[in-house]
Amino acid sequence: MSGPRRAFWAVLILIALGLPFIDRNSAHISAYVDTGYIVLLALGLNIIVGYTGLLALGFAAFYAVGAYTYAFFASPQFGMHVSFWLMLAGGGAVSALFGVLLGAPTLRLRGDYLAIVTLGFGEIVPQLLQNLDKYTGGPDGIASIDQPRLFGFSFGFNPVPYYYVCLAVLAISLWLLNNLRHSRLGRAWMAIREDELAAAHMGINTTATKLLAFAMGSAFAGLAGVLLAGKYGAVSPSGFDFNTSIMILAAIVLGGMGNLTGVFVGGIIIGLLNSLLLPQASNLMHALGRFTHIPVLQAVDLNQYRFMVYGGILVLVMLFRPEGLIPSATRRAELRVQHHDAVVTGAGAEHMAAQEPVV
Amino acid sequence: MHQFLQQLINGIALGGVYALIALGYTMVYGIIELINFAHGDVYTLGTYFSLTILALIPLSTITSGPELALVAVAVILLAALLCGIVGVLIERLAYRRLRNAPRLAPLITAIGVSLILENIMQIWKGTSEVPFPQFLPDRWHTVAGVRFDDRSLLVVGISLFFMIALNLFVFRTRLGAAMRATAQDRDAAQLMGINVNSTIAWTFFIGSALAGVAGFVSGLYYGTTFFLNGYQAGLKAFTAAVLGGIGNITGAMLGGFVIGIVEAMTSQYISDQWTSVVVFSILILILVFRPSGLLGEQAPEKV
Amino acid sequence: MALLSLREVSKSFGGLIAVKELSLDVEPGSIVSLIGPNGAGKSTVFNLITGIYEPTHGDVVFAGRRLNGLKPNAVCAAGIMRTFQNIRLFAFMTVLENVMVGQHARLKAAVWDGALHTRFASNEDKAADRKAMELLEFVGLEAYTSFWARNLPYGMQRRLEIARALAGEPQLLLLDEPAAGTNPAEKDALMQLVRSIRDRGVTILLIEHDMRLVMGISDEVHVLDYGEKIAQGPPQAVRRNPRVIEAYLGKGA
Amino acid sequence: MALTIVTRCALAATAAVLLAAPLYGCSQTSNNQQTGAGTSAPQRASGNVVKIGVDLPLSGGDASDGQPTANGVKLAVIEANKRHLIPGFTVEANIIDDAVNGVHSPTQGVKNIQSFASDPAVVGVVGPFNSNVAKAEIPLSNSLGIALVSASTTNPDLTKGPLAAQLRGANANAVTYFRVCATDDIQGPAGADHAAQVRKLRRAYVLDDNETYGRGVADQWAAQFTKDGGTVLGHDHITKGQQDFHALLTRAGSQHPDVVFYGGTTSTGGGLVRKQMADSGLGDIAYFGADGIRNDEFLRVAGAAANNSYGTVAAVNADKIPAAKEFLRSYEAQFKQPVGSYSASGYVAAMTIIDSIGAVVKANEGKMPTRAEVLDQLRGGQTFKSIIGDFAFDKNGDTTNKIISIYGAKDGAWVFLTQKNYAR
Repeated sequence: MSGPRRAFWAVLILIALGLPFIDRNSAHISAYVDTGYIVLLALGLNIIVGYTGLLALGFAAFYAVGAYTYAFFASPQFGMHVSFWLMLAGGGAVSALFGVLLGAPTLRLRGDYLAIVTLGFGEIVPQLLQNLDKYTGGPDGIASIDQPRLFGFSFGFNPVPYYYVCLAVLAISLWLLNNLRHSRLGRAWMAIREDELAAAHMGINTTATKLLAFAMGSAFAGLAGVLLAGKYGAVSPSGFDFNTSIMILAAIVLGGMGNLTGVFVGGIIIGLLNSLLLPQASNLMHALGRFTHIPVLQAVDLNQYRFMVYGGILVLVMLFRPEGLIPSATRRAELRVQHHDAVVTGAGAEHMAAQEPVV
Repeated sequence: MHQFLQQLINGIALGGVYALIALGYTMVYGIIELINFAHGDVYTLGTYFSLTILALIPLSTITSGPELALVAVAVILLAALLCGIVGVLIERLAYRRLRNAPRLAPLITAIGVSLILENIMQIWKGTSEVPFPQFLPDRWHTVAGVRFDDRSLLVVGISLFFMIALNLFVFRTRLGAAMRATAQDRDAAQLMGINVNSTIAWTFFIGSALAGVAGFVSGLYYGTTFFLNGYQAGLKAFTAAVLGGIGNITGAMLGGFVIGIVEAMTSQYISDQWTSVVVFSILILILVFRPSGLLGEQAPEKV
Repeated sequence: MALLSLREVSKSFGGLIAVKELSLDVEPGSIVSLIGPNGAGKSTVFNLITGIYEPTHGDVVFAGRRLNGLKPNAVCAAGIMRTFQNIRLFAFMTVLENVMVGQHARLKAAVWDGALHTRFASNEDKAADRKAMELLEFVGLEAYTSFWARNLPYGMQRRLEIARALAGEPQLLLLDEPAAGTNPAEKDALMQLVRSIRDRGVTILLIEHDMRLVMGISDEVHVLDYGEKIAQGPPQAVRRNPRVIEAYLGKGA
Repeated sequence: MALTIVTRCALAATAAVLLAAPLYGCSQTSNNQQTGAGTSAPQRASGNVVKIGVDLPLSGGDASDGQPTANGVKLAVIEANKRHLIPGFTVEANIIDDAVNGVHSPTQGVKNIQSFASDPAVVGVVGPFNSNVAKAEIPLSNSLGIALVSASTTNPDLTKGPLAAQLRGANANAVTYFRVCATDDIQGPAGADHAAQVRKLRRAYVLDDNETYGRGVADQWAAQFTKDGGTVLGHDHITKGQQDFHALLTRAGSQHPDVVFYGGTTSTGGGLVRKQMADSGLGDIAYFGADGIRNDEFLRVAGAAANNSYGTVAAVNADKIPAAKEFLRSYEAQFKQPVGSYSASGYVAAMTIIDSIGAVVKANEGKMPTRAEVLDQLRGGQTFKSIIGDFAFDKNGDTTNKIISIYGAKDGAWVFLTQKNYAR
């Protein structure tokens, strides 16, 4: 890592560690934690969509599986009270299992068909949670879920310990994912994204590799679900619908699919927008309106425009900046080389390579 | 048995709406291989256009049958025209640039457009159910113990009329031939002198106009609409298109009716709360076991 | 014993017979070419060998092992790598990464090795990196390692595909029209490259339209027409074969 | 003129930055709450503003529930300031949406309570609207010691019995959750009694919207209807966003019910079901619901089919209370729209907090009240004189007002029929 880059990360880590002391508003800290969960979800979805190129539209279903798994194992619902820390792994594993169960028969489908299958799955899961009320508590969901304890200290509703747990989970996840990205498996995922047939000819077992992507991505969602259920002590079907899936997708599209830093930044932007800015923004606007005497601002209700914001992000990014806000390191490296070497700027070559390949 | 027949009527009426929406999905998919996610919302927009136009007409002063029919026809055509224009605009602004991009790009854009349309409708008419003017007299018929009214007849009649018209159009006109050619092989069509851009635009126009018709019909049949209706209806209509064999016009119609009937029968013989689970399970099963659908041909993937 | 043997291999799609009772032997260390007019079924033969299609009849035997029914990745693991007629690089991966992917079957790091960045994985990756650099130097692309594959000019993409295929340490390399779309100077370089690949001990089966190239480097040439073999032999003999001339130029020519 | 607008926008942008900085600074002074049992240390804010937090779903499909309720709260705040109900203090409402992507979210609700808690000027909260949001918020409000007064949650388990104790967690006896509406176990049976005893209906088909409120009230209604000698022919749940009820109603119709009960609100399908009943040959039979359909939106959606529909409201007949008429007038004058189902309840919920703050301030001789003091006042069992009748909070936090009024829809209006006191 170069010097400035190292400094950038050092500052970022310091800010992350010190944030609960800089901003001591517990509602804000709580929102930062939720933002962390969205980042975690985005990192998971990025494995599936960004690295492997499989469009999964019902990702929130796996989030639900994780949350409900923890709720089942650590609440009065079935009288079981398994440790939160054990269930972090357990919830991830159950979600991964669901990912495999859904993926095994469907991963051979073409890209947009797979998108629809996952979308259908994403519709079915909340409906099952709603209908199977004997087990899931139906529309009420499950409440009084055990909140995490560590050395006899209960986290309760204080967001600060959740913040540090989330930070730790995120740090470990980023480390693992960064390793994976540059490993044999990471390259195989991207090769599949670029050209599945050619990837198979390079000796990659495409079915197993895609399944692995699905399982690992789902595991991240399951992990986020357990964290969420532990933090709020309650789950209900309402937080796991299509809109949640789209929110996560918007995060990775905004930041830059397939690029870890981009996805991280995208997750933070969408997460903060969702859990802090949009709910408070109208109030802020009204105050601003009163202050500046602009009647439009006083009456505006930004909550109404939430869908527009997500939709706008998806459309505008895809049309005008498909690589996302943060261009990948590869792209930057390449731009540097191009300065020294003008040979490669032949436009014709690019045109030829862009054709749809057919054997 | 009587109950079964009654539910069949319900299913066919519901299926007529799905079929009209499914046609738009299947046409667009057939020609540019894009799941036009915003299509369901164009359908809801059709209902919104219809009821807005109807509100401008002094309905209480019109009582004679022929005049009412005239009003209905005028509103259908106007709503279809407006939806068609919206469809063309969406294609022009959001999809055309991405025609040669990786397949995920236009799909994600389509989802974005869908969210934007929903938000526009939310701001336009609010977040509550929007009533649809009931301007046609309600007459009931009983045949062999099965009850149905003019509106369900009208729903099925209008759907069938437009489906037949579409079939004639696609298989008997020059533009229809251009569409089929473009769907087969866009580059070859271009070489044959077909204006691919305008052919695709026309496809969007016709598909969206049919969604507009569906929007009118459903408003009439259900009496209300809601800004988020297009999402579920669109998804189910897409299921219908997949069931029939995506890209296949007859398949989409068949699929629409099948899904409508499946929903009615699920409601009768299982339980209403399981209808969407059943429909989406069908979607998954079809895609897994017979991705080409009921009428689609088993096309080997190009290698 | 032949490295690769096709024994009366047939492949039909529905009613259409693409390859009919084709037998063919590739001796180790040789350069064998497969030629024939467009649509003769040459690429289908490659697809039959590499597991995209399974023969309707007959056997594909490689180093004494029957390949029928194996998936492409298993064929690759067995020691056969290929290039594609229409270049199929991993467009949005770097040149270096493309070659690293080519080594996939030869690398052993498990998922957790990669995730935890174990010493094993890190050593293996460093070795893979060195090997990829060596191969890129071999094909003359060492200056472009950090470019996206899609941004290379056409001729370089062809060479990158070859480097990627070589990275899999194949015993047999299938080259599908490597000279298509290249200029005469590039063709000469390519001929040189193919020879030096053979000199590294890799057996080569080549589909090519460019006769100068085929005749210049092949040890043996097989000619396909309408899915059937109409001639085989050393280049000079095949060139004079009347059936071959007829197939290429049409009857009465 | 255009220039002024540009200038204003620039001003606005600058102001945004300027505002953000002190806001950030302020937040540092506020304290993280303590966890576990026990309330946080008494916080006395300076200044003469006291705030009421409002946690309701305000966006998406749920906005039709939350917005009119929020308006009721706003009206209460306006009147409190106009009539100086809290001497020496101005009341402000801090309204936050608990809907995420258009659906009420328990997790967002918890976050909102945390938001309120971090502002010491907030001494009580109106909300939430939905029972599952309440289930997530009650443990938090208990550990923080902040009062929640809901206008609309009717699930009995929130306040009574072992489940409620479980929700309160470590301090099971300290009630922090209050509600001004009657619970399903009163409202449901009241409607069933009317159907079975007054209307002499015998064969019921029960539907609900598969949401907390709808299912709860439908179950209670069905149980009482059976107890009253009626038969429940079937009980189906509909799905959110469902538009077509023909199949469902055909199935119901085949059993020849003489009444259909719908548990849920107009926005989840209450009006649409009634409208489509006519299509399925059920247009002539009675239609019962609870307070979820006793609103103008139902009349608008169901149109001509609304006749012979019945709804219940957990309050005395508003016509008999002069203050209620006054409320209707000022509401319509203020918001230029008709009152919603829960506008009055929202108003009353806010008023209970305002009254309690007022009492505390008077007892403290003008000092800023603490959350604990407001809570004690609410637990004190004093009687509130309100536009929905006089009531107090019992030891569980429930309203003592058990009077249920029955309304019938007739020619585009809800007509008061009868009322009955269910106090036991």
